[in-house]
Amino acid sequence: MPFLKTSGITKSFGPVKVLHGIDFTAEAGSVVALLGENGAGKSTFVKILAGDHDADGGEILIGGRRSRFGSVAGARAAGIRLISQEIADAGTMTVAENVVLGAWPRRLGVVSRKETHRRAAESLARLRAEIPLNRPVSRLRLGERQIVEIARALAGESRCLLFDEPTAALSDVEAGRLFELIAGLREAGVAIVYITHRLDEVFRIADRACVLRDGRISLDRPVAEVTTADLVEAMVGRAVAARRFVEPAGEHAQRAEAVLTLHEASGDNFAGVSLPAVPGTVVGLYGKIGSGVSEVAETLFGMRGLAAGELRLDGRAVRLRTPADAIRHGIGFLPPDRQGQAVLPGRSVAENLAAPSWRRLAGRGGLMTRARESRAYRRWHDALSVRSRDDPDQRIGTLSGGNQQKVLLARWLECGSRVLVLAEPTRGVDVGARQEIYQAIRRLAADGTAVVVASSDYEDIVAVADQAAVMVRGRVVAVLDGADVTIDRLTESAGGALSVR
Amino acid sequence: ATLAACGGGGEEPGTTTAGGGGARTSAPPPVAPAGVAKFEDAAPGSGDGLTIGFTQLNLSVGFPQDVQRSVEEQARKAGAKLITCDSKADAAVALDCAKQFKTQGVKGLITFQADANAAPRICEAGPPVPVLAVDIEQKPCQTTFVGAANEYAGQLVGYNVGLYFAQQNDCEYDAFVSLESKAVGQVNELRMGGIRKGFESVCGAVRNLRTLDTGPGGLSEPAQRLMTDTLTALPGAKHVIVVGINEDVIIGALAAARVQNRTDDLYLGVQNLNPKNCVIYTAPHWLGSVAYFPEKYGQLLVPNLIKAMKGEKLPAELLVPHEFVTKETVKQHYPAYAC
Amino acid sequence: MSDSPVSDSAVTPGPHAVAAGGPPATPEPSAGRLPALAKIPNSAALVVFLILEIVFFAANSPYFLNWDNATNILTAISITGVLAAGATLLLVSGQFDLSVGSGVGFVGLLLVELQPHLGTAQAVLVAVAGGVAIGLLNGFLVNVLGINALITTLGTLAIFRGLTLAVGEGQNIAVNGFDWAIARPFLDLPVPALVFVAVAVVFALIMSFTVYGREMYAIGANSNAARLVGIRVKRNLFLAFVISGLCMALAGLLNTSLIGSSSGTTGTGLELAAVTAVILGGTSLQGGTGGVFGTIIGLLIVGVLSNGLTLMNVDSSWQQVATGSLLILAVAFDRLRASLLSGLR
Amino acid sequence: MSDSPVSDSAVTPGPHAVAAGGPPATPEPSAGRLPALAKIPNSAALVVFLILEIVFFAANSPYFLNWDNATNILTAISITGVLAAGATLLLVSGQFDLSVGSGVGFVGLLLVELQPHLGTAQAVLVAVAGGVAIGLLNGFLVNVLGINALITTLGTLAIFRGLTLAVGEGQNIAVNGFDWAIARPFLDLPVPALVFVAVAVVFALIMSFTVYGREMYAIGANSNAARLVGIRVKRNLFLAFVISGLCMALAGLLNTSLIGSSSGTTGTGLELAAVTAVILGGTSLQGGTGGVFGTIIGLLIVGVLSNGLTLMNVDSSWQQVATGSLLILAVAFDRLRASLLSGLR
Ligand SMILES: Nc1ncnc2c1ncn2[C@@H]1O[C@H](COP(=O)(O)OP(=O)(O)OP(=O)(O)O)[C@@H](O)[C@H]1O
Ligand SMILES: Nc1ncnc2c1ncn2[C@@H]1O[C@H](COP(=O)(O)OP(=O)(O)OP(=O)(O)O)[C@@H](O)[C@H]1O
Ligand SMILES: [Mg+2]
Ligand SMILES: [Mg+2]
Repeated sequence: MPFLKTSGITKSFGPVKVLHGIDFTAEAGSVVALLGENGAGKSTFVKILAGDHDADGGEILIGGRRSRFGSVAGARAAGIRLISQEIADAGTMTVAENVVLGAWPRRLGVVSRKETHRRAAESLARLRAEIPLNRPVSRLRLGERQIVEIARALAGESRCLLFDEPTAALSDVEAGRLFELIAGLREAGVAIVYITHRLDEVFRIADRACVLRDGRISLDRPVAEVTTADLVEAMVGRAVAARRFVEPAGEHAQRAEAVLTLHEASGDNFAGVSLPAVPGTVVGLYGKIGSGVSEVAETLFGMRGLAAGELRLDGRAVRLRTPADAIRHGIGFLPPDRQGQAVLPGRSVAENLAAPSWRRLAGRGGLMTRARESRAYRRWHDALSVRSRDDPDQRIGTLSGGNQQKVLLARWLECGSRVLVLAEPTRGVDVGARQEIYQAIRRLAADGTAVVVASSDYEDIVAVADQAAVMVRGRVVAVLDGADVTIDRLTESAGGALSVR
Repeated sequence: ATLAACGGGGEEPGTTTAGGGGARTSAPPPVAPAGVAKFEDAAPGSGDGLTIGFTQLNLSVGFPQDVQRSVEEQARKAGAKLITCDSKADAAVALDCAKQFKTQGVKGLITFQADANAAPRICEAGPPVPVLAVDIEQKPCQTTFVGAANEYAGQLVGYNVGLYFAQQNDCEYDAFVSLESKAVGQVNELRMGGIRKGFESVCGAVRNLRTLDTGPGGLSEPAQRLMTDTLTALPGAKHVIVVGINEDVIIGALAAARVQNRTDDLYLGVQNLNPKNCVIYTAPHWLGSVAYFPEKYGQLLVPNLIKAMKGEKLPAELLVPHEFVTKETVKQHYPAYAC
Repeated sequence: MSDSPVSDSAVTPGPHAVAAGGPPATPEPSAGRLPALAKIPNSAALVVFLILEIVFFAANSPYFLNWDNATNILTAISITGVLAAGATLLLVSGQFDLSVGSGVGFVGLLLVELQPHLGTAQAVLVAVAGGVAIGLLNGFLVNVLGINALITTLGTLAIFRGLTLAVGEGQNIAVNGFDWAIARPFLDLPVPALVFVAVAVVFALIMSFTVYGREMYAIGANSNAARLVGIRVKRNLFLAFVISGLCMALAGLLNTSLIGSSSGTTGTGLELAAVTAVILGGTSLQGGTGGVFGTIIGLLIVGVLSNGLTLMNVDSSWQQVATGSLLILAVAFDRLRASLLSGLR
Repeated sequence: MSDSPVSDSAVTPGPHAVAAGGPPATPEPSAGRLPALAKIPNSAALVVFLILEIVFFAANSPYFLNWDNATNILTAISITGVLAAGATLLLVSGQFDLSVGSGVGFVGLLLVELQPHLGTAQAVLVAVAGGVAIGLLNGFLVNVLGINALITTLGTLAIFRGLTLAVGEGQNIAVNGFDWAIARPFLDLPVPALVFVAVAVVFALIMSFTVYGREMYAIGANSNAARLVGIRVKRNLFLAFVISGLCMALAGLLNTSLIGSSSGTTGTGLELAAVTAVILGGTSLQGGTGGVFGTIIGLLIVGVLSNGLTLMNVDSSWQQVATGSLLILAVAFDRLRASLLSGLR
């Protein structure tokens, strides 16, 4: 008997029906990959399983017994744990406490600090993560927070783990460790549901693949019987494949002068880095998480100062004191942490998109109308295939993660920056949309924008970069050009081939 | 000594030189201003068909509450309709009250409102009807001022306290603690300044004055806290004069002394007298309280307002007969007193 | 560089195929399909509540429903209203200003103290400068020194109340020849009501239609993200505190002119009245939502209640009980609407 | 490809080439390198500030530094302190309770009104029940009906103040045979001070060492996360409001016994005093941080100041100015420490 079985689960948000009757099973000791486009309803479905949302109809059977949670506590009591897509941790509390959050070890009714630390250390050790136990999680980087979230799900008795895009913010090494852990859990008889947009991961860890499309299951087969193409087809209803969007270098790129250059720059977590952003080209900055890639990106945007070296704008040394400075100089930045650094929650999609362009959109009168924002939104809604109600007033929080990412990218497209620094531009974006984003990046370059893509996902680099710098522990260790920008060369330079992706 | 002071002519009080500290037991008692009125019940039926508007000072304090109940009772007796509005010691609210009375077409007003300088605007906003001002002047529209002679009442307290010290202790004392309420503004100044004036007329300039602000209207808890600290700063002091703007602050001061076991050291001169506040009257050195008789204000206000509404001319002032009441005399004024 | 599919890896369809590919895979309906109900603004429930209140008082007091009384209500809320407009702007960006009440007192004091010596125009200038100075001080402490706005403005609340009391010695001081606020230039509405309406309109426009207004919402929603889209967070907040200072100045002048005097306690408690109206009007303490329209409704709900109960001759203690209950009821009513609609959004 | 910075393609954009190499960067400090300074708890700056204050007053008043005066200070902060303990618990979970001041008045009124009829023990029971009832009401409105805590407790603040005034008719009502709070059973400390110390210890223990306490921090840090790990957010918050009600009851009994009477205005403004101490002590309005220790320091900073200035016979208006300035100064001092340390963490 499967550990968990659902039949006919339906769910609507207002007039929008998101799930149209989901029949799904998760067996103990097996990994099901749950796939689907952005907005397909994956997160909604696992949230229902975890008791976070209440389904409108259908039933959930746990071990054959009917249960209707509607409360997180109920689902947890049944041994179900969700590692949610958006990080949900207690920022002011320590790593150790976050790992045992909600399940504090107690002796005589008193929380035992020693035991808390022991359990936290144990859980983190299973992920082979080295994170200081006493640090408040708000001071960790995103990936580390994600690991703490996973460690929390491991602490205590769990019989079913629901992973919602756990690797989106993880480095390859960390992802590798997670996969080992998942394999171990599977051996131990845990039922695992795994949501991802990285199809290679499916073949690496999953036993079964299940695809959601338009709120229905469009494919449910053992992984051994399917190919990537099958999955993609089931997800988007047509064939899409990874490809390189870069032409051999054209005249344009060769002649252009760099607009923004890092010259022998050292700063937080990096040293001696030189990097040009040239109109018409896309420079990739590849490095595993923690390699200093994001610090370099942040430096380009004025979020960090330089300890040595300089930042040149149009050949002249400049000091960017704030992001506002950078924007004034025509630099745009898509930050890696969507919730923390980019989204304006509670505000409409149109406002979220128009934010850095407000002054321009307002024009000389200084008056900012909703209509202008809506027009800006409509310009990009279709271009980036944002899957939403197509209502500029919709709150951004009600969009799926991947679609939020598209709106945030569009924010900088609308802004029309000369230099665009994109950190992890496809984090959480589905296969189809990924290609759309790559295309948009190339189109942007073709229009003369200088683009820097700072990413820990080599697919981003391979797809769009004319030239790529590889960083390891704060230093640029390799520069690849043109046809050399391949998966193998990137991973090799970054410190050993990884077969993961 | 029985020190009731009602009449008596003589020179202006408080004008004596505030010099050394010598006792002047011969100093004349303060003179009651002219216009002291008699309390009388409203004639039944006299107010039939009349509507009276009453702007209150602040109903979260006992004194106005007593006034209100007395006015309500008298209005009932007279058969007049009474509409009340609590200004909560805020001139802006009093202004709103006046406007609402105008809207409701009242035919006579009783205004108990703290800000004398705001009175012109409040008068202007209200209906053009007879106005009785309670305790605080409401120029230019007041028909008659009714109520306390605040400064005189203060002087009575100060004079009698001074007299006590002159007779018992040759005007020797350790400190003069004045529990005030700055928030009440003018009335605070009149009452507490009056006390000082009266005291100085007997014992000369006040020494070691400690002014403590006890919050809006004078509250027990701040008085208690501040008095605790003040007593600490007066170690070993055996003669601490404590005068307060109302009974609440005296209760607070007594609570502070009680905790430090120094109730004996406080010599109390109190504004207002409510026979229920036994803590004060059973204190070892309650020198006396000046009575305002708020529970009888209605007997001045209602009958006279009705007269004015009917076109009778009233005197410019109808003053409450203040009395300095002591243990010996209290039963005369308050037969129900049982402390 | 064009979109042409030159590539070095296995490429199936061209990029155009991706962009144009297939029918849009959207389970979502178009905007038109949203029921009208869901489009009702957030403050609708409060408006309904206000109307119920008005109906109730109209039925219970013959004096309630007339123009005179309406002007009374408007005038009564006008001073709190001017402050509440500034408070709304601050609160949508996640900030507070509790010093407004003592600011009003301080401005009033400056005016009444200086007017006899400097003349009206100059005294007004200094008084306005006083209000702005409080705003500048708050802005400086919060944005430059980085002190929490609550502590800062609790601090300046105490400081300026203390100064007002110390300098004015607790006295009521009258002002002469400063009675512009009691004029009724238009529709029989007194100046304060007109000023309030004007201020409300200006703030509503600023908050809805200027970049600055948008930026304040963004800051309230996520100040970190706001910084990263180039918004000068501190500068904007600084300005908002100064604007709040201007509101104090305006409210202080209105109040002094309306009352004809000022004292040490003038303005006490206005900060709470203003914040109450703002929150009642639906602006959240966390920032990022709300607006001046809601605040006006909030002001009216409280103002109408207090007016109506006084007309009904309800004792002030019971008025307090009623006001407290109504505050809760109004928000409960709004919650009810929200939960009824939650299925629709 | 090696680490060589030589580009082998024609695309090399000259001097702007992406360059590799340079000295190896060793930016990450090891955990062991964190200086001891960074281990200082957050409240350290406030403690230093408090010490400076004590030194100042010790130098300026001969009466300041003695045990008697210390007991005065402790007694003076004890009633606010009991309320502040409850407020700390609520605030770490991101909630407020502004009704505590009128709760104290209401409890006091129940006691003094009922004691002559029911006897002391029964009256105390009813009074405590009254405080708990306020807590239950607040908890119900906030957690079951989902009304914002600020509005709810502003509402109950008004309701219970109004009830207290209406029932007590604004009179100061004395209570006899209820003077346990003036005893000094231990170390010459009066009962309120001892009660406050006990309450503070209990709250510190609850907040640091019980599951409930940790859950409250988690709720304040991120209530959504707390819910997702199975914490019964509403139940916990409900309980905290009830605890706050118990604190009102205790503070009300202490106050009545200490003063020997109760009146309609008893407890006015205590809510603000309590919240000020909590915030000054470093508990953030957003929740998730802070604690009772900080609150005690906050209470002492304000309490010592008021005591010291009174001993120095400073006029109360100037006391207000000094208190406001000190509040700001204390937090500025703490910010200074934070920014000095930020480089070290
Ligand atoms: N709280 C909400 N209110 C309204 N609509 C919502 C809400 N949450 C999700 N939706 C809508 O439900 C749909 C499914 O969202 P969901 O988050 O489940 O997608 P997903 O498959 O997880 O996508 P992604 O891969 O981008 O994370 C989307 O159209 C989204 O806009
Ligand atoms: N404010 C901080 N205080 C203490 N430690 C920090 C702080 N910020 C980052 N760290 C630690 O420094 C290490 C490096 O983090 P950092 O953010 O620099 O990584 P990164 O190179 O930017 O990674 P990514 O590319 O994923 O952004 C991590 O172990 C992190 O926990
Ligand atoms: Mg999702
Ligand atoms: Mg980083």
